[in-house]
Amino acid sequence: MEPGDFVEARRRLEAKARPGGVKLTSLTEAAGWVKDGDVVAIGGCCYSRTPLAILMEILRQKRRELTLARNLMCYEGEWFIAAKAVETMVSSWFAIGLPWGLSKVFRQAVEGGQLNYEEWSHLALGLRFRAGAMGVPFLPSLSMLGSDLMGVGSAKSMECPFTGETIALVPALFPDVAVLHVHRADRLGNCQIDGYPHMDVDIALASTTVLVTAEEIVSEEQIRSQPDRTKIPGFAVDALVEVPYGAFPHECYGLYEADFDHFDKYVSEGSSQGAEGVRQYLDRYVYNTPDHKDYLSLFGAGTLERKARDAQQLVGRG
Amino acid sequence: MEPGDFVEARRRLEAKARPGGVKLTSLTEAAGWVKDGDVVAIGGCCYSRTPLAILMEILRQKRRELTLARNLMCYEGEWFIAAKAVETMVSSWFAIGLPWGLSKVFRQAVEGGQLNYEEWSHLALGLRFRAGAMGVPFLPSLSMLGSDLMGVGSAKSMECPFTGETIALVPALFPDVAVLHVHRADRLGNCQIDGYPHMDVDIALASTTVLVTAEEIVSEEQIRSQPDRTKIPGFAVDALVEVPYGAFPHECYGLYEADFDHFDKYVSEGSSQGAEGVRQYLDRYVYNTPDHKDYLSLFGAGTLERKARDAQQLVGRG
Amino acid sequence: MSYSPAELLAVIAARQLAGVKSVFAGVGIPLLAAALAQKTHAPDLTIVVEGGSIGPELLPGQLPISTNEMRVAHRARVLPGITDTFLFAQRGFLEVGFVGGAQVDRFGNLNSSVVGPYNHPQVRLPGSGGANDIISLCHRVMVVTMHERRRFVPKVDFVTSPGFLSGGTSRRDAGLLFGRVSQVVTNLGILGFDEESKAMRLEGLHPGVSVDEVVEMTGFDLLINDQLPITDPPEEKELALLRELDTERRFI
Amino acid sequence: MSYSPAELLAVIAARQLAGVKSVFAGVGIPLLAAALAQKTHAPDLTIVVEGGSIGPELLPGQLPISTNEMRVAHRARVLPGITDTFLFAQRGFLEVGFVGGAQVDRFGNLNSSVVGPYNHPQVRLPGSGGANDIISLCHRVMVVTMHERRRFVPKVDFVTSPGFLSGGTSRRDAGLLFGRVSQVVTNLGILGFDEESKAMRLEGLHPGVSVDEVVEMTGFDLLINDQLPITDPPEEKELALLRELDTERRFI
Repeated sequence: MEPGDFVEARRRLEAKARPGGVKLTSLTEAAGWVKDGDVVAIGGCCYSRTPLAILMEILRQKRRELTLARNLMCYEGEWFIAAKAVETMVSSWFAIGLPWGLSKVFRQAVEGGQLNYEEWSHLALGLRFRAGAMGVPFLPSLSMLGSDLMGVGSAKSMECPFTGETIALVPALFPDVAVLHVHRADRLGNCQIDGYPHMDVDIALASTTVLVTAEEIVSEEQIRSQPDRTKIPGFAVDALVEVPYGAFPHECYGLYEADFDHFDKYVSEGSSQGAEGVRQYLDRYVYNTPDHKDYLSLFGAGTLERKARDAQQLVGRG
Repeated sequence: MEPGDFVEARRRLEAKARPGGVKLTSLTEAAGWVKDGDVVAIGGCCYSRTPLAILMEILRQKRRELTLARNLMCYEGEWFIAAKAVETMVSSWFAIGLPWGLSKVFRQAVEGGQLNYEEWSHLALGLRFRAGAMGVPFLPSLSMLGSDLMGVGSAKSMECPFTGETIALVPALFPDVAVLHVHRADRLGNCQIDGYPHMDVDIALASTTVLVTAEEIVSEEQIRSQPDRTKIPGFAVDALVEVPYGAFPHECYGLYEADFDHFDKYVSEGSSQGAEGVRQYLDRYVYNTPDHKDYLSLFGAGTLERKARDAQQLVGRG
Repeated sequence: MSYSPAELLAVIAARQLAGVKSVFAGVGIPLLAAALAQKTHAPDLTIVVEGGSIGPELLPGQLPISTNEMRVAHRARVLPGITDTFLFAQRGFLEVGFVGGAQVDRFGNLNSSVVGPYNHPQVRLPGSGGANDIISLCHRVMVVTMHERRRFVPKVDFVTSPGFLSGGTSRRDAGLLFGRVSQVVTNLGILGFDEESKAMRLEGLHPGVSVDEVVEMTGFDLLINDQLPITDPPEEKELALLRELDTERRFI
Repeated sequence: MSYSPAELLAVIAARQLAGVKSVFAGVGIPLLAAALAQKTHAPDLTIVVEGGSIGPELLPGQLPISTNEMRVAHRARVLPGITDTFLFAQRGFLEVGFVGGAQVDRFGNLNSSVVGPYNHPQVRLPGSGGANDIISLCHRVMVVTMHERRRFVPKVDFVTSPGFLSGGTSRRDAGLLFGRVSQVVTNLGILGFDEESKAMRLEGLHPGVSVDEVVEMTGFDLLINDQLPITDPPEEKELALLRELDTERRFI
């Protein structure tokens, strides 16, 4: 879909007759919604609430030629590069985190011409999702004006008809698929997120198909008892899977902290050796772990529990 | 300020050096921020979370030539008309509520040419506040296109530079003052709202000066223990007053239901006689009640308690 | 079993929601119709109300009288802001909307703003509220109204809520790419619009109503279908469900 | 008392926040500087972090390493969405921002995207993140960076974050009506910009640093003020507060 094509985006939404009922399914079936060549938007931010479980399942299903869109990419981006599953990335930042420096895999892919990288400012990418969520072709902003970022994507500028000033117009991004990880949802897909919401709500509303993993499926009664905590309405969700620790070793606000020891290991044993190192990591952690429980067992129950305690302490419930 | 003048709006915000510390003050001092001729935006919606206590104080201070902006106006609009305090109203709807029919006071004021009434669609007015909150001159929408509402306000239309389609551009509204009633706030003005948030957050962020009444001032610790419930950051608030039942006899989600018996009385004894009837009501309920406690005593403690019980029942905590 | 005109309206409107998954409903008859549909022909129906309530359940005997009050939030699943609620419709999530108005014309345009000129009206009405947005943004919109000659006018004094504007492609030409007024449900019959001209057309009659009666109560030349099926009268079950909800018979 | 270059940067940056009420800070030195300012010269300072955290408190010894993690939300007062957090800056609520970059040029433009051409870079860097937004939207922005010749280039390869563009009124002409790069704080001194030409100008030196040294480490012709005050060295109290926060000396 062309950037900003709100007409086509809405037609797709109207045509798919999104189900109104129960959305519960398996990780395998949920990931099955993703087709080769799709634009996939990823929720969370950097190593927070990354929907790793479903991203791994997409890798297991060997999708190709994807476009990935995420505001700050962490090492899941390296996975898709190493797996040759991604053609284009749309983001404002790509690394693993300050202590781990530049991403070797990312550098090699872009510098070697194997990956198209479309860079936006953080706000501009957020506004692209928000424009999509609002069903409009663009949103106005001052972000990116004057910078070379105006030239590498599809942003335009115009003279404001009210003030005569120059304004940037950031085109809506309507992903084919959104993958999100949330704290809890009822079986109809009404989702609650604790802590910082990142850009998940806009991503969900902007996308044609929405796949959600939740730490916990709760009763409809529970959602109804605190409706002002519900962030994503069920009518925006296509598939829902209960996946405890579905973002691990990335963090989930209040539930578990990121496992930085594992990050160290991932970098030293994997990605510091480039794509081949990442592929070896994927063999062990993704392709040879048929489901998320097998994957988690590689970390050990002690680690999971420790990270849960750390999280409770950080949010003042320890 | 001209519609959409984001430059002037931002300059005013930068110039006023909003205080960073404690915002607590009295109703009298808070209302003192309002000057004759100001554009005042009112939070809540219809008879929900209307900041009646501070609106009454503005009336007591005899402000003149105000412009009032509110998405759905209820009978507080009649008060300002009857008090000859308002010159222009910006809204999408004006009545008291279905059972009470058209507002006689409103009809006479508009039909007699004493009140300028600028009508917007409900969404369009919401987008005007949101554009203001975002610091941009306008937001695009499909709302109002083709209708005669395009001709009565300052909306424009344009050809979308991405799709070639016709798009309505709704100009930002930057009120001079926002008056809002919330459930709780800490002394720095970090505000939490339960239940439906209406348009309060956008109104707060769009306005140059923000006056808040809260049912309860709570500790900073309490706000920090649930930061994901905080809707308005303290840096957007100028004055804060603790006013229990500050919206009564309008409702406050979960805390008290609207007192429809009083609405009946207000209409039959007051507004059904037109502006003069409303003035008599104001004499009794506003001008002769120096503070909000005196005002509440006119309703009787039994009523307040009953309405609190009704509210708890309705939100499932009864 | 006897029934009031309002009950007839609610029952007929509810039946039009068969299989529908989301409805944007105002208080009064529309909300009753949606609740009835949920219990009969549309079990997966999500009700959305403009005050910011998704999936509420009506409390029997305590029906809301505004779209912004706790009674309309009772047992809701989501309570979004008002602007966000309308944006769900703009994005395309909401299938059917309900609107009404003081005047409706032969192209389905509605007026709830002014009788007479905007700046010097003979009657200032409450205004659009969400009506303009609902008719512009939902997939399809049903006008639900009493059928009166003073209401069914050749041309509305003011287009608060755009139907097919001046007919033909004029709605599309104004930039309203989505949605349309699909039906006008009245206490006399069911009306639609001619595919080409977009002029209003009588398409069905309620029991005991004649074509002449409809023509008499309509202030403009109405197209009339060759086939005019007679509506099945409200069933006992439908009426019972309605009356269980509106125990005070506030709206029906 | 001895101190590291990073400690010097943090202390000097913190002092520039005297009396400031809100700061948009990234992790590392900027967040440490903001926290230090809060405890010394700016008691009413509200810290805002782009991951969506307003008013957090740093946990000694557990400093965040990304702007989006629980450590940066610790004891926050508000946790808004990321887009909304940047919009606070666009509206004008946030006074001072901090940015850095792999390259900075004589007009204060920053590059954190690519060394070499965008489509065939010699080095692909992480990219803007929020840097472009912060420099475009806050009232004034401080560049905090180590002073190295390879970093201080005549013209950045790519303008990720716009300083004064090509100088003069070019920033304003591009539509950036608000904000400006007010200062460049390095481990060698404090730099500003000429009011007219907007070219970078040395305005102060840190203890023990010579003008020649600054010129040597700068890859372009630097304007040099007649008066070059010498920075007061970091005080014991400032260093102690910093080291209490970063007990592991991860950033300092």
